Amino acid sequence: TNSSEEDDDVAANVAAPAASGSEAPGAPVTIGFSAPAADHGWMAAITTYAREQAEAYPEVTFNATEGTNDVNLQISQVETLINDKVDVLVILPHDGKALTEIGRKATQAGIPVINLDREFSDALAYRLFIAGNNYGMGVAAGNFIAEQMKAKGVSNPVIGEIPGIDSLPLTQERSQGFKDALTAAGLKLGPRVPAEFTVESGERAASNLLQAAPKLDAVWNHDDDQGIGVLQAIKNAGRDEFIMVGGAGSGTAVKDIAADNTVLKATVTYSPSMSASAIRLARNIGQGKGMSDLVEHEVPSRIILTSETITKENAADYKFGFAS
Amino acid sequence: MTPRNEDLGAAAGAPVADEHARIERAAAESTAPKSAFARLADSSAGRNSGLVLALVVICAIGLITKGDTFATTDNVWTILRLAAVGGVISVGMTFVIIAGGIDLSVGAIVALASVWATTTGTQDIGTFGIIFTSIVVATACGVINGVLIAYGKVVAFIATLAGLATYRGLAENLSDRKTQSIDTPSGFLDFFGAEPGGIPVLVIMFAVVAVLGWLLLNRTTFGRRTFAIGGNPEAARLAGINVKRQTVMLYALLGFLCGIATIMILARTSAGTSTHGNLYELDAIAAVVIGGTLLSGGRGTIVGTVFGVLIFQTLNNIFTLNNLTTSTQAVAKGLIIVAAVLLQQRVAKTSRS
Amino acid sequence: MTPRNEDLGAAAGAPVADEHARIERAAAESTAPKSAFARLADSSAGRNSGLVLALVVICAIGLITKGDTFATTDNVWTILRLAAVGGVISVGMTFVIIAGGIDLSVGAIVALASVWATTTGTQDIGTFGIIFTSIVVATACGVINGVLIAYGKVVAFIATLAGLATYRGLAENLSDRKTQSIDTPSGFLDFFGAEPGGIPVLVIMFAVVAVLGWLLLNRTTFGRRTFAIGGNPEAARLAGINVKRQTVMLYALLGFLCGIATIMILARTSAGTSTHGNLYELDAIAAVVIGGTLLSGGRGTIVGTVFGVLIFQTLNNIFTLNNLTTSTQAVAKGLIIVAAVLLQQRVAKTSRS
Amino acid sequence: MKGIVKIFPGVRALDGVDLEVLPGEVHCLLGQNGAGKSTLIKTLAGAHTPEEGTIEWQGKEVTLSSPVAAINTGIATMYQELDLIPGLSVAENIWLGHEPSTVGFSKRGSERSTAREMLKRLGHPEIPVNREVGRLSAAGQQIVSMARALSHDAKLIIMDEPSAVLDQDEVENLFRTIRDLSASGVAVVYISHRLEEIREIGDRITVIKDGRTVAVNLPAKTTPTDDVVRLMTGRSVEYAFPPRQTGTPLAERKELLRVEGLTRKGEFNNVSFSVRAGEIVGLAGLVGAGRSEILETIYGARAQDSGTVVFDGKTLRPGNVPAAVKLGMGLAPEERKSQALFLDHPVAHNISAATLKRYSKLGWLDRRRELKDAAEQSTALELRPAGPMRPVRNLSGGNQQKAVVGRWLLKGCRLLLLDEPTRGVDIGARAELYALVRRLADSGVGVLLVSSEVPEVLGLADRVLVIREGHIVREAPATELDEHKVLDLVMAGTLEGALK
Ligand SMILES: Nc1ncnc2c1ncn2[C@@H]1O[C@H](COP(=O)(O)OP(=O)(O)OP(=O)(O)O)[C@@H](O)[C@H]1O
Ligand SMILES: Nc1ncnc2c1ncn2[C@@H]1O[C@H](COP(=O)(O)OP(=O)(O)OP(=O)(O)O)[C@@H](O)[C@H]1O
Ligand SMILES: [Mg+2]
Ligand SMILES: [Mg+2]
Repeated sequence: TNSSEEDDDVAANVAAPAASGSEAPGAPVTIGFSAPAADHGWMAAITTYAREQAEAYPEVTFNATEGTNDVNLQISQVETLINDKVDVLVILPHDGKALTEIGRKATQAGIPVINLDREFSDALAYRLFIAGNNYGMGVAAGNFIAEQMKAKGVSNPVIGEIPGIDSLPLTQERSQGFKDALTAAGLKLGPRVPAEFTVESGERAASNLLQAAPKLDAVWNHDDDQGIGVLQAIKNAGRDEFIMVGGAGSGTAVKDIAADNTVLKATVTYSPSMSASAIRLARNIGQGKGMSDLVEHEVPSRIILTSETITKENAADYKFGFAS
Repeated sequence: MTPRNEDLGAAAGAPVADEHARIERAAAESTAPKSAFARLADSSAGRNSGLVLALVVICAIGLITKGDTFATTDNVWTILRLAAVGGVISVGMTFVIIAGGIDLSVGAIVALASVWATTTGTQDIGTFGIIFTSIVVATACGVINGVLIAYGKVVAFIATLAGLATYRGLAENLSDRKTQSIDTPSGFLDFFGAEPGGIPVLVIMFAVVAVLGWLLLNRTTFGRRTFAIGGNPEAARLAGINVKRQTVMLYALLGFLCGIATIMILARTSAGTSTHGNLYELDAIAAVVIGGTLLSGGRGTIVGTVFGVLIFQTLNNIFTLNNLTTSTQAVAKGLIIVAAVLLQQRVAKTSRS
Repeated sequence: MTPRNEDLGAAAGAPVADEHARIERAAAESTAPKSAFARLADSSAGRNSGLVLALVVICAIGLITKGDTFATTDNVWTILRLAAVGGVISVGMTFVIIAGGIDLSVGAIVALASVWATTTGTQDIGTFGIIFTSIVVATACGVINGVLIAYGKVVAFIATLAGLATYRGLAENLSDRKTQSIDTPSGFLDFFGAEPGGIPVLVIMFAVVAVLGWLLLNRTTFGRRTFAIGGNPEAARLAGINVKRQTVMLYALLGFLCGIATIMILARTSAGTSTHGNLYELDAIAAVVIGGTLLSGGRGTIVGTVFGVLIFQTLNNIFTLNNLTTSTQAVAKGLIIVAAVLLQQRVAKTSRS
Repeated sequence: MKGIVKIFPGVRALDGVDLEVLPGEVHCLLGQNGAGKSTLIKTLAGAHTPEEGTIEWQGKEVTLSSPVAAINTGIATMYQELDLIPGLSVAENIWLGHEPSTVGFSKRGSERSTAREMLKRLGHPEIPVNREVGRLSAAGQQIVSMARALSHDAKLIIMDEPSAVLDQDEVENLFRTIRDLSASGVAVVYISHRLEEIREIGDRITVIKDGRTVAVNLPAKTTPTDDVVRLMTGRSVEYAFPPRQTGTPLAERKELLRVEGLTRKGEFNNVSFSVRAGEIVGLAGLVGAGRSEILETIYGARAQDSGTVVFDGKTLRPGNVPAAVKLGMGLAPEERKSQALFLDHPVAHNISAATLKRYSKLGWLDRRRELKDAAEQSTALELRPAGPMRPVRNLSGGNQQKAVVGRWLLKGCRLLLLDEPTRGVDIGARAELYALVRRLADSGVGVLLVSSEVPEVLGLADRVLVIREGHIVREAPATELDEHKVLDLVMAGTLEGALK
């Protein structure tokens, strides 16, 4: 449901400017923003958080070029922002390597670039890199499943995986982390059917996965948005002999986990709040400030978030989801 | 006042019995020298013999590689359930393509209808509200497409490309890009998720649509007119067929079937979202064309389309069962499609000579 | 039975010159009552007057909403740079569509060529290696498409749909789905990223391709034959044209241009990946069709296609400048496309009567 | 050519045909619709590969495996179905396949000037070489096709019913060209269903029937018509026109159609006339006079700029075909392929296309009755081969034309608009068709007939309207006119003007 309650959550996450430290009002800053098409709850939240954070600062002008999955078009959008002479750029590239060249160009044009989530292949192309931890996410999911299996005393469990779009590097990192964690615990990965981050593809992939594996013990689904379809397919098939772990941490998933009435027992986060952080730091960079919690004069160059594991126990504390 | 033809015949003085004999002889002419096999090849099933063969070969691959899971009843239902949604749209697409048109907006229509049918307001009305909204919204989109094409004279490709952008954009605006679950307690999910006698309701729906579609195309004036305007629109117009009205009705029919598909996808995923139906247009067109319908219009069959849909879904299923990576799947799919078509041609040729 | 005409002519006493005058009048009929504007509309630029008008209107929207940034030289180059890659492919697509074909695999060809051209082995050879591999791989894919269609008699839609799956699958396998940066220090990026005299090399390449394409289509026997096999393939065959060879050459040409586009996208992104070129087929076909080329073949212009490309990319640019959300963009795009086509028709009609 | 056999699925189109052509002669090929004439010349042109038989060219055996091979041998062909590319210009069509070029670049200047030259030779300097062929009239296209055949400098030119779309004026031009060709030693194979043309231009005749040669080496000028017809059809045919209606004088019959001041700018001007029930009204005129346009406008296929069409007391809305059809009009249009036929669909469906309502209950088709009626109709028209489920595409040209006419005969209209209904129809079937149309009229149907063959208009119609440049220049009972008068009228406008 698109209840307004989750919209409130989103708003609550955006901090109002404080009167002191790096939050003190400063000179006007224009922040340019470019991200892939918001065709997914997580990506939509990225833009929403960024926009709302920017609106919280009266001196920040937010110049967002929204959404495309075509790198060629995204490059041109960044070019437009450079033409527009913004002060700082926040870029979540559709493909980090493919947008490196334009990142470098922007940097050379004297515009500091904050590279969000998908890294440029050249550190000279950005001023700051903020990202979630895809590999860590896979590890967290793997560890949780390994724990559960051990607790249940299942030997040789059948563990399935439903990744998102398989050709994306982030998917590959997540899968790698998952596999490594399972291997470390002496477990083996079973059937794997990729979906495409959409509800429908989740349903399709899960139907096929359930068919391929008549008996399962655990499944990791990379993404809670496609998870809606996955859960429905599981319900349709009337299967409940296994546990499922979600990914990215959507509002619906957290609610389901708290209610504990589906096979979904946990989700590992990959928080879209990073875009709000990126806007704050962009403002700091634009105004030549540091971060008030660090003693450094300037904002550091790399920030990697951690992936939290949300279970029934801590679901109530988690506020930073995305609506789906 | 209109002279019936019988009178004319009588006036000509030719004995009726004699004429009949002549016609019969003439009709026999074309079948006479044919073998039993050739006659089969001429029948509806036979015309699709290449497709049947392709499907058989694919199933054989499935049996060989994963016999234990592939040949189970459960798996057959899985394939059919997956085929159902796209299948319903493909049946409608067959009509539009036979009429010489194309519709790129079907996926977007499903997205818009699914979002509209799952707004809180609609859900409050209950099952009926969801069904009604899906059908009405989707049919309305179809009508808009049809009117633009028939009366606005916009090329179908462009009109429905614009529709693709517009409808999906509207769906995103309406849902604010959030997935909307169906959770108003209503009989909707129970009804469409049911499996009376072990047969999933969705599969029954697909079967009913296919059969009705076949009847509509092959046994009614509507179907005949569809072939006519695809075969030669100018000739159809001069034969007194209201080409514009028929065109609108065809796109409306496809829209209506998109509405049915929306209900099915809602039942399957229990949620409406603007990402539903992504690239359905390509899948549907591919199934129709693989099924032997000409993209240039005037020729095509529903049976072929159903085979096309089944071939694609069975392939997907076998790939999944064998745990192929997406990339390998893509390569295999490409090669198998070409092989199937080449095979089909070979069969068609043999059966003709 | 029929009286000899000479006798008649003599009897009637009508001088031969008179007869000629009759036919001449009939022929002139359609040109005579035309205004200067109408005559312009008949010329090449004029035939696209609707497109010009659409582009002008779109630019006016840009000026009104974001005059300060829209009308800058920088922004014009941004639009053209963006248009260049898709534009090159669209020029090739124009040929294939005029010949009555279609190619859905262009995006996948770009993906495969970009991956192949950026493997470590190729990069080691340097700039020449990258260029050579891009062109050869892409042209080879085009030849495969062409052979399947011409000699294998697989419908173009199906053959290139299979190509789409296969080539992209191969690209994914080859790159292991990783993006491959061009980082061997070579002149590649410098050369293609340069802007001699302020004009980006990519834009120059697009311009050259468009001009050569125009010459090829309108001034050579190759172009003439392209129109012929699209207009009436059977008549073309009877006129002694080798339809099959021509078909292969057309798809090879499109493949070659995909190779050029690959070089351009590599220069722009400095990386090769299997996700490059996603949905390029749809963009290219849309630009060609908006440009007035008939999907059924036989008629079309390069100038129209270039306008189609510019219209789409200018729209994108204006949307970006105005910070529209994706959903609003989609809706606006859909409505503008329809409006542009309706406008174009209106203009064409006025100029004809 | 000796013992040529060509087999299509289900049809033995050629079953051992012999044909011998001498240099410089005009060799006429005669036969009923579907006899195999077009198929024979297509094997000669390399478009079909025969299953059996040999072809000798200047004493040497050759295989003509493709159109290119035939062209290179020195055989140029004008096919029955116009084989031009509608989107290309006149000059481009003429030179298609053998364009003058330097390194691939076509020499457009020389192309155009030679094309202009050739058209002038054919008596048509007025056809603009830059005009798209699709925008020329059928006659214009036929002339371009002719120019193309000439452009090959062939030793043998095959012409498959070139005169079908031409009026007498144009036919004369064509004959002049043929005589020039013969004089320079070029052989011509000429196919036509108009025997009087054969008499005028032909040297020798070969007759084929049902895919077999039944007579060779007949002298074209002297063989009695009855003999030729008997050879072609296997029986003697009464090819006189049926007698006109007696009984109720036409003037007392009910007026069915009234056309008042009908105008379409650039096509026809202020056309007014009426058709009564049971009356056949003929429109005579030259190609390009605008007769087809008048018919199509009455039918609603084109919308008039001004003027009204009143049918059975009701004024028709301009440009509304379905309404006209509902009231009982039917149009057998001029261009069968582009305007009338669904080429890939069965004959039966083509014939019943306008009559679907009769066979439908709530949209459900009674296919058996449909098939039966369509088959009866095709029998009445001697449509052969008669298999009603055969695709129309595989029929011979004349038989395709019969299917078009059959559609409206089946419909049973109250007003039948026939535009060149006998184009390409053989002499036997033509007589049948005339009788049929007359019978229809006798049963109260009004008929509006357009034909470029003046004798046909005069023989069949009760009343004749002579059209010149979109104007009615004369209206008179057919009995008051003769061929000379009509031809004078269509060329000079008024009888007085012509006689002056
Ligand atoms: N492509 C084809 N497939 C099947 N049958 C064909 C095909 N082409 C021609 N035929 C058949 O071959 C026979 C001879 O046809 P053809 O066109 O040669 O006749 P024709 O003598 O030229 O007649 P017309 O005077 O009507 O032009 C006909 O019975 C026709 O139906
Ligand atoms: N599609 C078209 N575009 C431009 N001009 C056309 C078109 N169709 C016909 N014309 C022109 O209109 C005029 C009348 O055409 P048409 O030959 O059909 O007249 P007609 O009197 O019916 O002659 P007929 O029936 O003897 O062939 C001719 O000058 C022709 O060139
Ligand atoms: Mg013929
Ligand atoms: Mg005419």
